Amino acid sequence: MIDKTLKTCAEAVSRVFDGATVMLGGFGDPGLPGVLIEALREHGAKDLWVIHNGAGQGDYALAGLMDDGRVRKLTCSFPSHPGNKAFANRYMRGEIELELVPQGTLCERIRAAGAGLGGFFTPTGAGTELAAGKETRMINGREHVFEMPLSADFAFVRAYQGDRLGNLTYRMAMLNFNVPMCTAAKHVVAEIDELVPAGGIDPQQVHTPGIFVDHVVHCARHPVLASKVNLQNPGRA
Amino acid sequence: MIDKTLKTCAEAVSRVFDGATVMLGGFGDPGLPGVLIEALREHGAKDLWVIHNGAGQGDYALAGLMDDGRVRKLTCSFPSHPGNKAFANRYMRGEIELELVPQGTLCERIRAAGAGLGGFFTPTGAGTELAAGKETRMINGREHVFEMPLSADFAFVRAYQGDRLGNLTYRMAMLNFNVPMCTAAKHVVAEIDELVPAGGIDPQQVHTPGIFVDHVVHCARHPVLASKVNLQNPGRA
Amino acid sequence: MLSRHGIAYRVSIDLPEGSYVNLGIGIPNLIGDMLPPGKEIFFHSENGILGMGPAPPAGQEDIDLINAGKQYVTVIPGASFFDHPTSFSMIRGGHIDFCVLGALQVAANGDLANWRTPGEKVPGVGGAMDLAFGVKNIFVTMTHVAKDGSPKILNNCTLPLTAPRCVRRIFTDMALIDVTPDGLVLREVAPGLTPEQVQAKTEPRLTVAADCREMTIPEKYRAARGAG
Amino acid sequence: MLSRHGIAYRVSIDLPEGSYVNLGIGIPNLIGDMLPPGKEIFFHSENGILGMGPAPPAGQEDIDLINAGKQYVTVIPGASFFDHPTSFSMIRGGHIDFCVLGALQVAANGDLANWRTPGEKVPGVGGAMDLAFGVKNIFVTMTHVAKDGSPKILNNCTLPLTAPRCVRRIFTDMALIDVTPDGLVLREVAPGLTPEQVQAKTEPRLTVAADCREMTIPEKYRAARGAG
Repeated sequence: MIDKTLKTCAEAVSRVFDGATVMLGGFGDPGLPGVLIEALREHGAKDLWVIHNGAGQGDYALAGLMDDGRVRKLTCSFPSHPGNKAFANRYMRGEIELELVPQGTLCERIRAAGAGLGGFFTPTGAGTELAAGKETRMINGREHVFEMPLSADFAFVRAYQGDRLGNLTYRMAMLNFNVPMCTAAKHVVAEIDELVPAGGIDPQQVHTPGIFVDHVVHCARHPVLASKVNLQNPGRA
Repeated sequence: MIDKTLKTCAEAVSRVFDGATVMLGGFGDPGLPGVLIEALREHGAKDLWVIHNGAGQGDYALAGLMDDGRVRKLTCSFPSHPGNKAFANRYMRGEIELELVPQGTLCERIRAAGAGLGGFFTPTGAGTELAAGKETRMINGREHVFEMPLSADFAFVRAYQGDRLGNLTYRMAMLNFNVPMCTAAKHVVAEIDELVPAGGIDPQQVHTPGIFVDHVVHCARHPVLASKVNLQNPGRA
Repeated sequence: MLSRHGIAYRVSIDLPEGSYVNLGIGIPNLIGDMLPPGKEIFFHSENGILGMGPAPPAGQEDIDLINAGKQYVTVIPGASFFDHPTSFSMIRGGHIDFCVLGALQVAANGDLANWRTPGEKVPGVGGAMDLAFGVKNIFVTMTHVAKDGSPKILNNCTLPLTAPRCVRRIFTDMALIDVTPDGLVLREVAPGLTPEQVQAKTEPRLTVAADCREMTIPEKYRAARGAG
Repeated sequence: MLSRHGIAYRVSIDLPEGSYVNLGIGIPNLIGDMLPPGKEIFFHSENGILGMGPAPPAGQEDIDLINAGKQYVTVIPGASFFDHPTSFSMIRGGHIDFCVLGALQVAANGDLANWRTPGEKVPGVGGAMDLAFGVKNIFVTMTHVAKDGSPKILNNCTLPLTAPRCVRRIFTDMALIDVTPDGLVLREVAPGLTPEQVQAKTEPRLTVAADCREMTIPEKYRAARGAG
């Protein structure tokens, strides 16, 4: 019988190696794999190349990982949130390399990797400093920029429901980067709010088919995230 | 109040003009907009460029449209089904132009158009006769073929549930080409099994958000399709 | 002169029923509350929401329901959730009808600069470029002049561009200006202002539309004239 | 010699539990019924299904549930439905572990020809190229020789290619042959056959594996030796 469940996030991150490329899902708090990221902090792997929309906030999860000095490079669209002190400090000291990518291009590059494409032309960014040095081409009378796929060794996401086969659903705005990231990494782990039996998710409502997922871990959400609001909150232990 | 419902498929196809490019959804029978295609036959527009996975079967829907001599060009992946006599006859007489595209490339080109991309590189087809004359590029050590987006003036699909806002869901294998086609045409119409109130579809379960859809028509499925099996059949009038 | 809410109010008039609209952070965020009851507009958020409603009452926030500005939001009946690639397909594919953005600078040809402030330590672009390149109608809302009184509508942007030639209409506390192939056209002035006063605070030459008029703005949305 | 079911049976042994598998039309379609109970394999269909089960009993077909071969199918618990772009992302993105396809010709270097038959009037490619280019392990099932007795395993394909150098393992009614960087390696022969007899019906030179053995195939799946 296929069983992709793991008992702990520690186990789930145990394969991460120094220098690994790691996609971290979520946009803001929804979909953020806070428990896996804390496990990754405990685990100790360093020189990580992190792919995420932002640079973390406060002192938990990704901001904590940055604070610990474990991130060598960050590919993201929006590291400039005022709450990102951990990143800002290290970036200004030249300790973290930054690859800044428009948000739509970032998620499309991740999708392209998962879909086995060799890259694509997008109008976004043409003629701006973010396209400096990139190949451009006129297509249907409009300038386009060539963008390469973006893959990773590991992808960590938070989902709502999951089953032993790795099928996932997301609540509301949790889908965000998690859907494409699950397709684009060699090793994909989802922390989930609810573990349901195989068949417990309507086949028409699976957001991430199990083929894309290696492991699921059923656990309460990261305490900082779970504590943020009181109502309508499935992440409370 | 937004109201995208129309009473009849005749009304829904009334804007189709001679020479128009028309995407027809469905793969086999699931998702096939049989009633809209019959309305298009009645409507009379000619010199159509049809984009569909196959070339129709039997003498209904797309096969009927071909038989009527209304299709100038067909872009598809699999016109060679033994039941496609209408297409085969006209194709061999040189009356229909055929653009043959691998199925994954076909749906990705449609998606690219809907997503505003200028084209993409895919490994599929490199070194085969279907890539003859196309631009190729070595990417990460593998030969890739450049493929352009594929858009249309009209897209017609069959969905399961729909609301006045154009939100759609699909049953089982109805999603197929319908999801990308709804994004890639100037004018999109869905015939639907059930009309539900706004909010009647769980926001997490919308397969095609209403932004992509111009009109929905609530009607029984095409009689040939509805008659095919007896059980589990929401398409019976 | 208009207050921030006045600018938002004026934009709200130009958003037709049934349109799909993405609102940026700041003044654009005030637009939702300005719509008359029953005028159905679908608000899009880059992080995967179509059909955002008003902010939730305190204590009723849902941990999984935020907008692109990381604020808790609600959804209206007929909303949908989707992933980032789908969300940016809506943007880049031209499916969103209007995007209302703040701006640092706008040039006479519609060039927009709004993503990189001078002297900032950490640059961040987010979805700004995708929106500016992808959405059919880019509306800009901003104060007409910078804090030091210098014009923000310029012959050429001096800050890094978000997208070239993308702005269609500019809404400020002083005026409503269209970007046209023939240059900037002054369509409306704020109550009490003259076209000449607007021109004085604008670097490029404005063509005053034949039907240029004073904006119709409720009293509560007017503001004392600023120092500029 | 093996029957068609015998070839399918032999393939089924090589599909590990937990694998994601796409089955082509013809012999590959027989594989699902050959799996021992409890061996969990997820079958993928190009038209948007993961987790296909056995064919439905007559009268219980669902009008919306067909496979890529347009046959009515069922799904097992844990199945999922998705659109074409997602389905071909699974294929092209290397997420499907095995694809079992029929073939017209296979070359010594793994070139596959299976989409265009000689003299056909209307060409059709369907998802064949996507599968051949995208899936990690391409298994081919076919009769060892054509109806006229000529070999189908050739030094070079003469028919238009589906994909170059894609085939990993060939299952025929006479043998199991691996495509390796060093050429074709004969791993197993059908019951009653010798490596020499297989070589006689194969154009490229076969390397006989040191542990080459006779296949273990139930009696019911064996066939009388064909005319070829």
